[in-house]
Amino acid sequence: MFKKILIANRGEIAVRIIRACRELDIRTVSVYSEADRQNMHVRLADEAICIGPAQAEQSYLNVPAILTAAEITDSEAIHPGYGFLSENPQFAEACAASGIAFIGPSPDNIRLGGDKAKARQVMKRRGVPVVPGSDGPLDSVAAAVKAAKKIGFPCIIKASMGGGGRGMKIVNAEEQIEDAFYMAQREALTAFGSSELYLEKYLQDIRHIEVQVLADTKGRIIHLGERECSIQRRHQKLIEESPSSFVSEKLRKRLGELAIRAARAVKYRNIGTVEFIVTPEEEVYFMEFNTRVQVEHPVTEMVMGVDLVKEQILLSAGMPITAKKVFKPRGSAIECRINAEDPDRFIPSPGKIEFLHQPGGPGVRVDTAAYCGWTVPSHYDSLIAKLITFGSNRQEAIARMKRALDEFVIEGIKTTIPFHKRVLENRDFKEGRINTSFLDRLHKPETPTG
Amino acid sequence: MFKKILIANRGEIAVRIIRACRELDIRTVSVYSEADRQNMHVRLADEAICIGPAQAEQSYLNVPAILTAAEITDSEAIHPGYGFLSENPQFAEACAASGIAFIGPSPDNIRLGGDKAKARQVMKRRGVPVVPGSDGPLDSVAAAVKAAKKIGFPCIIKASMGGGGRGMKIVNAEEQIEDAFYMAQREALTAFGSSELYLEKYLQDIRHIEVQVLADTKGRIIHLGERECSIQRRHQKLIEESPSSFVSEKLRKRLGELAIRAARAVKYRNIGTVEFIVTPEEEVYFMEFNTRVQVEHPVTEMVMGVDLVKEQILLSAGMPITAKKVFKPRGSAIECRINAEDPDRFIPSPGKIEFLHQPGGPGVRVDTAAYCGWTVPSHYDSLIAKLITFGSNRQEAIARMKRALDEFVIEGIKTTIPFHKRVLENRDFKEGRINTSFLDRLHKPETPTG
Amino acid sequence: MELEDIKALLELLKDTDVTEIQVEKEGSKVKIRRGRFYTSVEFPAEAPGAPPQIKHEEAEKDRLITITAPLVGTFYRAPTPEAPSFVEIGSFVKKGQVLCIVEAMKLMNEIESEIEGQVVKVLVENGQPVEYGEPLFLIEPAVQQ
Amino acid sequence: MELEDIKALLELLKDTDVTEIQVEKEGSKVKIRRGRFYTSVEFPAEAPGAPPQIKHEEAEKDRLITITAPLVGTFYRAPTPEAPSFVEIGSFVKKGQVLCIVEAMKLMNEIESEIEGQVVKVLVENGQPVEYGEPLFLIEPAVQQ
Repeated sequence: MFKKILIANRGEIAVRIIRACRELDIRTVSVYSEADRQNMHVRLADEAICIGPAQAEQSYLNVPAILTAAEITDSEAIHPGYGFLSENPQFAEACAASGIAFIGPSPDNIRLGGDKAKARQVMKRRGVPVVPGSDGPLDSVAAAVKAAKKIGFPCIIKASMGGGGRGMKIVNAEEQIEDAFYMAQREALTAFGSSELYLEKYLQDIRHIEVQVLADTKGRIIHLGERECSIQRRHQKLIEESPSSFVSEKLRKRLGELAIRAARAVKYRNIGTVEFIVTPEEEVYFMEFNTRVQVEHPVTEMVMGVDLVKEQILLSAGMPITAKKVFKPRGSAIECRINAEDPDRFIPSPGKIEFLHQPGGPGVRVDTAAYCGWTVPSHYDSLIAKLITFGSNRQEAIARMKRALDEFVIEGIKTTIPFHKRVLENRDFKEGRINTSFLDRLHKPETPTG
Repeated sequence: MFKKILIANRGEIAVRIIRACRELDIRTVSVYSEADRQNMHVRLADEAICIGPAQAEQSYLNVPAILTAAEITDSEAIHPGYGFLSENPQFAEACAASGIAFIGPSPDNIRLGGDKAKARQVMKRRGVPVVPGSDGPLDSVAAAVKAAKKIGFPCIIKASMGGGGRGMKIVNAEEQIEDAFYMAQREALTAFGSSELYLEKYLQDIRHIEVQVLADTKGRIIHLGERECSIQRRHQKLIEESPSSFVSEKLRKRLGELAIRAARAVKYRNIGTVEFIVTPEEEVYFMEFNTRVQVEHPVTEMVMGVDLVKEQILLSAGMPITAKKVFKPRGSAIECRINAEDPDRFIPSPGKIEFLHQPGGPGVRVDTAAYCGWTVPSHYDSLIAKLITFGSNRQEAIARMKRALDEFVIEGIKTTIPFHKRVLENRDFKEGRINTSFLDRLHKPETPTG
Repeated sequence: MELEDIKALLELLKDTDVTEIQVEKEGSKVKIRRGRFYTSVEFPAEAPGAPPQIKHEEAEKDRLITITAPLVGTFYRAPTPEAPSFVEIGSFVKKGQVLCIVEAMKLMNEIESEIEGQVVKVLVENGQPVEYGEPLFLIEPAVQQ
Repeated sequence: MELEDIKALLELLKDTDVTEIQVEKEGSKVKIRRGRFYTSVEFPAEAPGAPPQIKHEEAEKDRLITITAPLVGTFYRAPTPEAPSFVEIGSFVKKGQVLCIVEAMKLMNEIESEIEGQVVKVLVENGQPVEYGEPLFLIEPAVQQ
């Protein structure tokens, strides 16, 4: 096993990884930018090294600085968390070249996860259904028109290397394709450094459901059930659950089988997430493969009684998934992402947390790097806490989330706590009638949502 | 179901009950003394009423004030928590006379729970083994000598109405009995208002293991496994676990059967706890019946995935234990009681909490009424927080407890956190070699405990 | 903030035209107003978000006496619904005179005046629940009481 | 912000027509209004438990320049183990002169002096790891630099 791990991240996920390491008796090294000197991850680690100024490009994305920090601290492995360098295959390769273990899958796994167009092709070939669309990248407007006509409108043009909603254009008719194509190309080039595009059928009223997989170096692959991630604002998840109230036992079995097939198709190793689109008719389409720990991993942990970050570290150290590891689900879990944002317009609200009081009691988990007196810097992601509740069923998990949100006191900055309270009071949400356009409906007052 | 419940308690257990009520959509009324005006339970309740000055006799033990508070707020039920009026049969009767539901068992159940000598007789008659001793109360020194000679030395003379280690005298030979008898009588009269005594064999190297039972008004009784409570200082529990690492499947079955037999013997209704003495040879003896929610109830909740306080409220409202309620244990849980006390000499340390930061992350639960800026009053119990961790096994629960204790920051007062860290580092504790004299051994430096 | 500091602060203000000063330090608060205003010293600062302390009527507290509820119950101004109130605003009361009843556990507890004086204010409506320590009446003590 | 400071502040205002002044210093706040306004002084306590900021050498910071590590790495005072150090205490250095090497990713990064002056202190041992922004040398700038 590793004796010392460097954590190339910040915020709640860095704290999450430190906690796993402490429980595994592994020493930790935190790296930090000048803006994060007072951060919790700096205070909780055994060692901490400043690696650059506030700008992420010069600190948390600074590969030479991070590898040097690992070398001078004799760290045997680097955990990249999520975001930053976690899905950068060059970084994973650079770690290997420096003789440092990268806690994650192989560079090839990461590369395929990032190339949406190629991943589609691989999955389709291996019998994992993908959304009807172009066979591969589109080399011209003509190719886009041809593909669109074949599958029917509306379609969506996407960047092969894309993510987070950028470089996506919906087209409802043939005459819109040319403009959309060139705009998407420009956006994709700017955002992802590649103008490669592909095209898919644009599906509406869908759910975003993902399956957690674990794969060891011996090739054993298991799944740990699904997460419901349909509550999104501009492709950013805000509330996640496990299990999904929509998924029947039959559908769960199919999702699990497809996820394992997808992982096997790419010879996946480590923990990963297979994201699916599920239609109201229970049609399932592969969407993408996430090759890192997810923000929403705690809901799976609560239901399965597993520590995914520990599992990830053990898998990266070459440990097998033992036969003893048969995880049985129990109850229901829900996660609300608490962002330092205005809860109405989602405008970031950095600043000093003047007072903080965390909720507690049965079934309540708080993952945060915030503390009373900490100043949330303006340079990074606005996620400051994840509030997770567990209940014997979905109703109890929701009731608990409501009372925990009521107990949560964060003063000095604005947070999304009031937003979550609104969602939890919504009748459609309570009854499980959700899909990826739920928030659009929520914000239209005329919709009869109780 | 009740629409409004008055909570006749303070501190963490009052907050615990408010949380259960909020999740059940029941309104809450807190009562408080003048010393507790700034308390968390006052802030979290829907209504709060000051019932008297700081002295518990005039506030939290003031039956007319509490019943009047229930009446003027139209509360339908009173939850007594633990301590204070929770084991006072007259209070339960007064509630009934006022038409207010008492959340707990019948006055008769409570009365028997309080009368240790009588409970021994009842249990013995119903086939629940009790520690060898006198058949009933001792009416003279001569009776004590006779009983002691029959069962052999060492013996312990106890107060029938006793508890908490007071009114107990160990005797090693016949000539010690007379002095011990009269001293115990005096202490018992002062502490419990009754000089009645009984005598038992004094057992050493024993474990204190208790079983949680649930009984509905239809007479269905189930048990939710055991709690290991052997880590005690002067009969005060400090660390509790579930399950006990000492208890085999066979012993667990026997403990569960005996607990249900004990509950049936007294026609028990509501939640309750049957406390047993277990010897190294796995001999089991009934010790006492606790007729309220226990401080250590969370370890059972974590392992069983149940909310015991909600179950208690539902049982008190006449709801049956449904067939669906088959609770299956998973993993291991441990609780450390964080007291506002000097960690070496256990001297109370009331005062202002200048800074508070709670631990979080997977498997960590904090039950507390403390907050940053709160002043711990000197009038009441020193328990200010319960830290509970869950793990897939005992080792993980302990590792998690260690890292959570490291994360817990309480400044301004002294707490027992350093004490708990010492215990958790002890090799005997880690390997499960514990009994009720563990702490005496821990504090003797010559003992080889690693 | 010790008395020494307050004294020093008062001294400082003597030769200025400052009419009001507020100092907060380490959880204590001093507020001083000069001229026709009053001086008040508050200890300590509230914990953030803490419920407010029951405030005394600042301006009147020097001369008025507050009669508080000695137990939890229901406040009644008269012995029966039909009877006249024990006291009205302006009533002169003697020490030991009944001011009101607080009903608890079906018992009518007569609340007596601790002092001789004039009823200035009745702070609770007839029939309302009151908690322990809740102010019921303000009484202006008779001179040389 | 002590009484001394408040006094000085009040003194300053005496002969002015300023009606309001606000001064913030090291976490404490003074607000003074004159005439019909009021004066207030606030001392917000620091967040308890916050880790201390890295303190600059107060006494020296006026005249000495600190050379900090521009990247994470290992600090070397000489180009090779056998070679003499680039600079010693007392050395006069020119702007652009190499002071040391910080090795990162097997690359030797020469760290040059930003100013002309005299080396007063070497803050890191040869061969030690340094983090970004870590002070390496104190240099007393040459006059009229």
